[in-house]
Amino acid sequence: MASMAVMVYRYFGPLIARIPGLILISAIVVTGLLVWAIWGAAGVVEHIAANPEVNGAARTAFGMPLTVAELHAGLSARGWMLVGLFQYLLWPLQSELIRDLLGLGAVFGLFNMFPVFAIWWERKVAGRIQSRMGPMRVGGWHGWAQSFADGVKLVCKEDIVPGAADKLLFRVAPYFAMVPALLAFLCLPFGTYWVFRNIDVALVFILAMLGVEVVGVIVAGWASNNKWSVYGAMREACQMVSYEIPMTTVLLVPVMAAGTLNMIDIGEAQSGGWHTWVAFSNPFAFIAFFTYFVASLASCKRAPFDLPESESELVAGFHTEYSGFRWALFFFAEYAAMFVVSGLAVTLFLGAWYTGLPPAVGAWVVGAIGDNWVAHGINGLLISGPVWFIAKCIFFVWVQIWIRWTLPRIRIDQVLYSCVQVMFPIALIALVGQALWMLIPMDNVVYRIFNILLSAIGLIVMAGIIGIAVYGWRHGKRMVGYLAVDQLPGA
Amino acid sequence: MRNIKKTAIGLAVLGLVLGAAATARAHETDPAPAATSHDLVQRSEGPGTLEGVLFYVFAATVLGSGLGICISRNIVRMAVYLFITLGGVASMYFLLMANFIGVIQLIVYAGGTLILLIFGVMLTSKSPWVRFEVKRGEMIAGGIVCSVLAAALLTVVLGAHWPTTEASVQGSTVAGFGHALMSTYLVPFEAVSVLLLVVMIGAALLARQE
Amino acid sequence: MSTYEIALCCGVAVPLAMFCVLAFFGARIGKPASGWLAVGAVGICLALAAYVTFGWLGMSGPARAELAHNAYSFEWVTLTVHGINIPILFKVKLDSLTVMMYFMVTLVSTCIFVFSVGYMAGHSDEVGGQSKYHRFFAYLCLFEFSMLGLVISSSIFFLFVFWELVGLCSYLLIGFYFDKKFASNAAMKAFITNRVGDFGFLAGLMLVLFFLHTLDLDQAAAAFRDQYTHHSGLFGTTVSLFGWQISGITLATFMGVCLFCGAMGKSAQFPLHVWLPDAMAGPTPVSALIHAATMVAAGVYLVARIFRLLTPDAQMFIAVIGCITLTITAFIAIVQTDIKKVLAYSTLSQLGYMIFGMGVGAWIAALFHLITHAFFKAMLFLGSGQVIEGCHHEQDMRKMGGLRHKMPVTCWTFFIGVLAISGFGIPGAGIGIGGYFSKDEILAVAYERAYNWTERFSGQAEHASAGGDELPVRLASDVPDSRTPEENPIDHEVHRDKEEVREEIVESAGHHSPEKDRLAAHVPPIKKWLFWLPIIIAYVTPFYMMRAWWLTFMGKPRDEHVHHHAHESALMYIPLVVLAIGTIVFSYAMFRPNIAEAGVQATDAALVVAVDGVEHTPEMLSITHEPVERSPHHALFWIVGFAWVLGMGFAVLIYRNGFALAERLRRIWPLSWIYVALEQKLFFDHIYDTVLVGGTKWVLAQISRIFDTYIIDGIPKLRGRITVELANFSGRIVDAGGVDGLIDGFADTTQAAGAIMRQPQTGRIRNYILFGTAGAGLVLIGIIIVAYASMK
Amino acid sequence: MFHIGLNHYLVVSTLLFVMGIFVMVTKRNAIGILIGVEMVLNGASLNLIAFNRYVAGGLPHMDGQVGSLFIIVLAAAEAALAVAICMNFYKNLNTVDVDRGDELAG
Repeated sequence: MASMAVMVYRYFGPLIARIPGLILISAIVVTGLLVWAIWGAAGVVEHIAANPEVNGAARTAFGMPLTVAELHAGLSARGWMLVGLFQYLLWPLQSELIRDLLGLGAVFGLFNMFPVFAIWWERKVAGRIQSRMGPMRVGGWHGWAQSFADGVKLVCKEDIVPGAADKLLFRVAPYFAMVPALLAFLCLPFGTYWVFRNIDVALVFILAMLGVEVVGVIVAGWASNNKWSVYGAMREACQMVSYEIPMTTVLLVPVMAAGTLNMIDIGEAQSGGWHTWVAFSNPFAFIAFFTYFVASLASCKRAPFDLPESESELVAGFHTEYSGFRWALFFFAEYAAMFVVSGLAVTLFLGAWYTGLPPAVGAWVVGAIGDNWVAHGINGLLISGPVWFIAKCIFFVWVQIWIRWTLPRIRIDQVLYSCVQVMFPIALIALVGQALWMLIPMDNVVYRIFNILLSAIGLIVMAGIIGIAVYGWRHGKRMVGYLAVDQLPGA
Repeated sequence: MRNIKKTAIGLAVLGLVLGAAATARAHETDPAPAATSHDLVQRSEGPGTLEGVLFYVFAATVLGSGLGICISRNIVRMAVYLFITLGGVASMYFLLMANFIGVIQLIVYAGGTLILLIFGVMLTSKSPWVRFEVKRGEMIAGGIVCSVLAAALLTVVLGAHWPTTEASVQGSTVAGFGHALMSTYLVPFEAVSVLLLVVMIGAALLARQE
Repeated sequence: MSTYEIALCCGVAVPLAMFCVLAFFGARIGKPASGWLAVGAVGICLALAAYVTFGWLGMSGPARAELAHNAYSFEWVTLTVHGINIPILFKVKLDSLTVMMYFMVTLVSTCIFVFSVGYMAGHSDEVGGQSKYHRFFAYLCLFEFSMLGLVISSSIFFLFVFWELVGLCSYLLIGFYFDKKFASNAAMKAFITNRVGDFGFLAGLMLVLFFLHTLDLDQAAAAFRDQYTHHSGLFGTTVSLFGWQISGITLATFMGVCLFCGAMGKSAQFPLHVWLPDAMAGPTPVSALIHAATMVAAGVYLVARIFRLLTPDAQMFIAVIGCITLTITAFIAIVQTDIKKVLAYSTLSQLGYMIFGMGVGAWIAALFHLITHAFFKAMLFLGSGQVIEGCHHEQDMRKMGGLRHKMPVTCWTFFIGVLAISGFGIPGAGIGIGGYFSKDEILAVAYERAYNWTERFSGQAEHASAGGDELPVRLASDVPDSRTPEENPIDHEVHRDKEEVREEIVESAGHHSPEKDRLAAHVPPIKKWLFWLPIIIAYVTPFYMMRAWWLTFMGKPRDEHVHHHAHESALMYIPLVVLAIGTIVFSYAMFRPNIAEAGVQATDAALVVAVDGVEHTPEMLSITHEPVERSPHHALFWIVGFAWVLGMGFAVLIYRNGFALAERLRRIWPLSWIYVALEQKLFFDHIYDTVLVGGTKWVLAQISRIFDTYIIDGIPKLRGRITVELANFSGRIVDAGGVDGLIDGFADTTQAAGAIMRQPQTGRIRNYILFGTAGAGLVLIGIIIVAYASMK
Repeated sequence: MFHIGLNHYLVVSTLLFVMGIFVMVTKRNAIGILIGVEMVLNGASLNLIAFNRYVAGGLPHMDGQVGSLFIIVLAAAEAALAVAICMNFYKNLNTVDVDRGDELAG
């Protein structure tokens, strides 16, 4: 026993000594995910919020007044008590501080887990596009643990700081890149009741965080005291500063449509089925959506706008000199930013956390099953919920990946040209058009016609994507084989 | 010296993280229609302690990074400290229930102006570490003058009796802001927009390559 | 804001916008284009004016009054005089007079703009290789803007502002050929002369502001009436000046005269009339638009607006001034050989008629004459411009003659103008044009005032003077009802409808009523010569106009060269035709009745009387079926009825073949002297030059001479003497050593001081900031110390 | 101790302001001076916001906030121009050391 302890200490001690951060993170992650699992189960939060006795005291899953008494009231009002477990799990939640910490942990957990997933996912997608399999080994099924393995490797790597670098800034820069992305997560709503901080200027706050993230990159590029890095940093600087303009301008379209900067309200405004989504409400919003998506590609420096880290010209650009954990932080930031911009696209344009189904379906379900927690759970799963939000975000992240592995990189002058002379005018047109469009009354014929037309298009697109996906799923292997046979050189 | 910088950085990062949490408490707005000004008020009778703690944290952030700016000789480091200062000030805005201003401060100052500054540094520095030493005498003179000024100002500030009144209603400041901008301050608003255009053209004119 | 006000304001704004466009981009827009742009702008004005006018004509009395009553007023700024807040309201003056003036101005100026496109086309307007063409139209647009603003402004303040603006435009346009000396001189002369008048106007403005506590015309009139009734305010005060006690009524008279001074300057009345003939140095369209049709008439318009602030003495003053002006200028016009000068003097004479009409209380007639005169005088000027343009800038009538073949349209439109100004008409049938109605109506009123006055107001004058503080009737053609002065005349108007007004006019004209009897106490009959001088001029006017026309167009060409080149262009004679139509038909049917209708309310005067020269309903002056006995001529049938025949006939007799006969007449003894006197414009310019300019120069010269001799020269002399004395006294003690030492000491000190002083001037911005901060800190500390010390 | 009043914020903004002046005075780099200016501006606008919250009484009085918004906007404009000027300075003198631009020295 003792020798085993000694052995454990001897072998794992250095590891532990080097990676306390990882342990902390994983602890928080596990806790947060656990809480999410419990709370997400069967949409208990929706259930409580919809419950007359509590009458709306429970606003958000985290951070808001939600006493155990209320929970008891809510649960027992339905004669539904998982005696013990729920109480003991919910007991600490009466302290706001603990609730905040849990919420923070959960968000932080998502913030950490998502890149781990997304990197693996990107590698798989890239493999598919290049007709390979991608990572297959680690962890068995399709190498799902690949990213975890990478993470461990990165953490264990030596943390190199070049001699000529500005050491302080070099060390600090990755945090500057990562912290804003995390902060953006804090205001990102996953559902009507699923937001850590529901502030009135959430949208602008998230935009600000996406903008601030650049500082980290620039400082990193500068501090590594390496020409290529500086080039990357400068490209990043001008690209970000210029692409924020069309992005923000375009985001004003849904803001005008909903009349608020509060993400929750904007999302709620689109609760009435897919035809009430902003992107389908009028042609200008439709344009605006695509404009925003391109701008968001640029703002989280994904291809074809990934000039700051273009491998072929400047060796990995601003993070040439980085390695190990700090390098990983940059990637955490980048993938988190991808998620955030997709989340913005989803929340503002494509009916936030709502499935396309009109709410009548949910009402029908409740009517059919009866007003109990099962019904509410199913209702939540059918109509709205964090699951759908995350699914949509992942879809858009997948589109970003797809674009990255499809399109070639463009030159810096083309980047700026396309920003200033193409996207900014389009953004302005969309803005003014939306402003004019809002003069048309909702029941006007023109309005209806465009709405129906666009939502039909949207429906067709969604159905097509799903159909293609299903087809690909069913014929996946054969396609790969087929491609491999014909397309590979020397065939 | 080095310790001061380290503390500054540490405080700064901490401050930024908690700055988000400090968009806390008082001024969350309600998604649900059940939200009335009643429970806004009820929630907004502030948690004094937390606000106090956060204030001190942010004050430490701002002043520490400001000190960093004063001390450091490397221009880029100064820019980074300035970044932290801006973040801290923005967090103070959040504490002061000026969400919108805080966010604007972040997006315009930290996201725009500061990057512009660093950009300028990168374009105008020959050697990686540009540092022009000033004479000790100047340092001392500046220090004396500034401390005298600070003493005087603080005397005034702490000596004066401000007619303070607590904020009555606290909620979303955005709507009121828009109204103020579009009604009372319309003319300055337009003037500023024109000025921005002028500045854009002027800057392009000044910085263009012959 | 009703659509009419909006339309009027737009009509004012459009030329301003066009002025900006032309001022900034005119040079780029180019030569013909900018002119046509201006024409377009003024065309828009005309369209708006037509919209307003015809809408207005279609409205009934109450509707008009309602509209005027609900006029939108915008408080521009609030003055505080003696703690009383006096808001200066910007408000569109909405009554028939404004509408008519507006329409007239826009119509005339449209014609003139079109004309001037053609006129300026042939001009070499290059100065230093830079074209002034666009500038000309820019000025014209500016003038259009200011004139229309003048017409619609209902506050004396804005009236004054636009007043100055039109003065400025006149200055700019007179001096349009500023590269020629005489033009710039004329411009300066006009401007300075106007300054004299405007100073008076400003003084009057101050008096109004000070005593009546308002600048709005209607409120001012109401306040005036009120103070008169209660012997308060203006009428209550007595100013003691060098021991003289100046009573309130005298102050009121002074106020009226001061306000009239503005009119005196702008519409060139007797003492200040000298600028107008020189103003002909400007381009002819300018003379037509500004110095004949609109701006100079603005003086009359001003008098019409301030009519309710006048006292009998002030009115008499106005009448006298007008009478003198119309007399002397008409005589001067006889001997002029420059065609534009003739027209200029005839303009002066006609303006004199208008002012005179205002003076004798012929409010309606004067304004009516203003309108008709605007039409035919603009036409005459344009005709002369056509002639001048055709004859290659030859203005001397001695070189013209026989142009009727070369420019027929011009010839006959000019002739229509001549007929109009000389009051052509058949008195029996009551058919006539222009002056036949307007001028003769003025004369008729003068006749009433001179002879029939006591008959019209028979009886209890002395009783009236006893109860003089009661409210007199405001207008011979007004309903004699018992109105309280406090209530606003406007909302009194609301209840009255046009037909009523007419009936009242009909029934109350020329009959007795107690108000009129009291009125007789205030307004005495005028002197006989005030009536007879205009009558004589009514004979002189046709003479010189016919002379001008005949010498220009009839007879044999006197200068082959000029005659050979003469031509006329459609662009320039189409406006002439339009104005001719305006002269013959347009004016009477529309303008006269509406002006009368405006007069009912606008002459609501407390002290003076406005007489409707025609004792019948307004529309009876329209061309169609006019009962004879109703025309103004029934009294003057033999007096002026055939003036035009005699005058024109006489002119034809004398000038039928050129100047030959005139030359011979001129040598006869008394005529020769008169001729010289008249040719020298009665020596006004000489007198002004000698007395005013020379006197000023002399005084200044004396002062500067004294200053020079006794101060500039005196000090050095004194110092020199002292120095010499000292040197003699101290001998060689304070010699080289002392002096040199002193000099060196100075030098060293300076150098050392400089060396010290230049230390802070490091040229480093940081140090400057440091010094600034230190200064701020020190000041702050000082403040704190003082504060704490005071707290102790 | 933990109850925060107006004075706390005023002290912070004052110190920030003074630090800004110190930076302006003691940095020879043009951009450094610009940074000092930004600090001064921040101090001022923090002052405005604090007064808006504690003296004007928060909502619905927006004067202080609007003022500081204008400060931010103008600061952005000023920074843009200043950087442009720095580049010209650099183009002319091949340095951004403001002490080299002392042609005005007496």
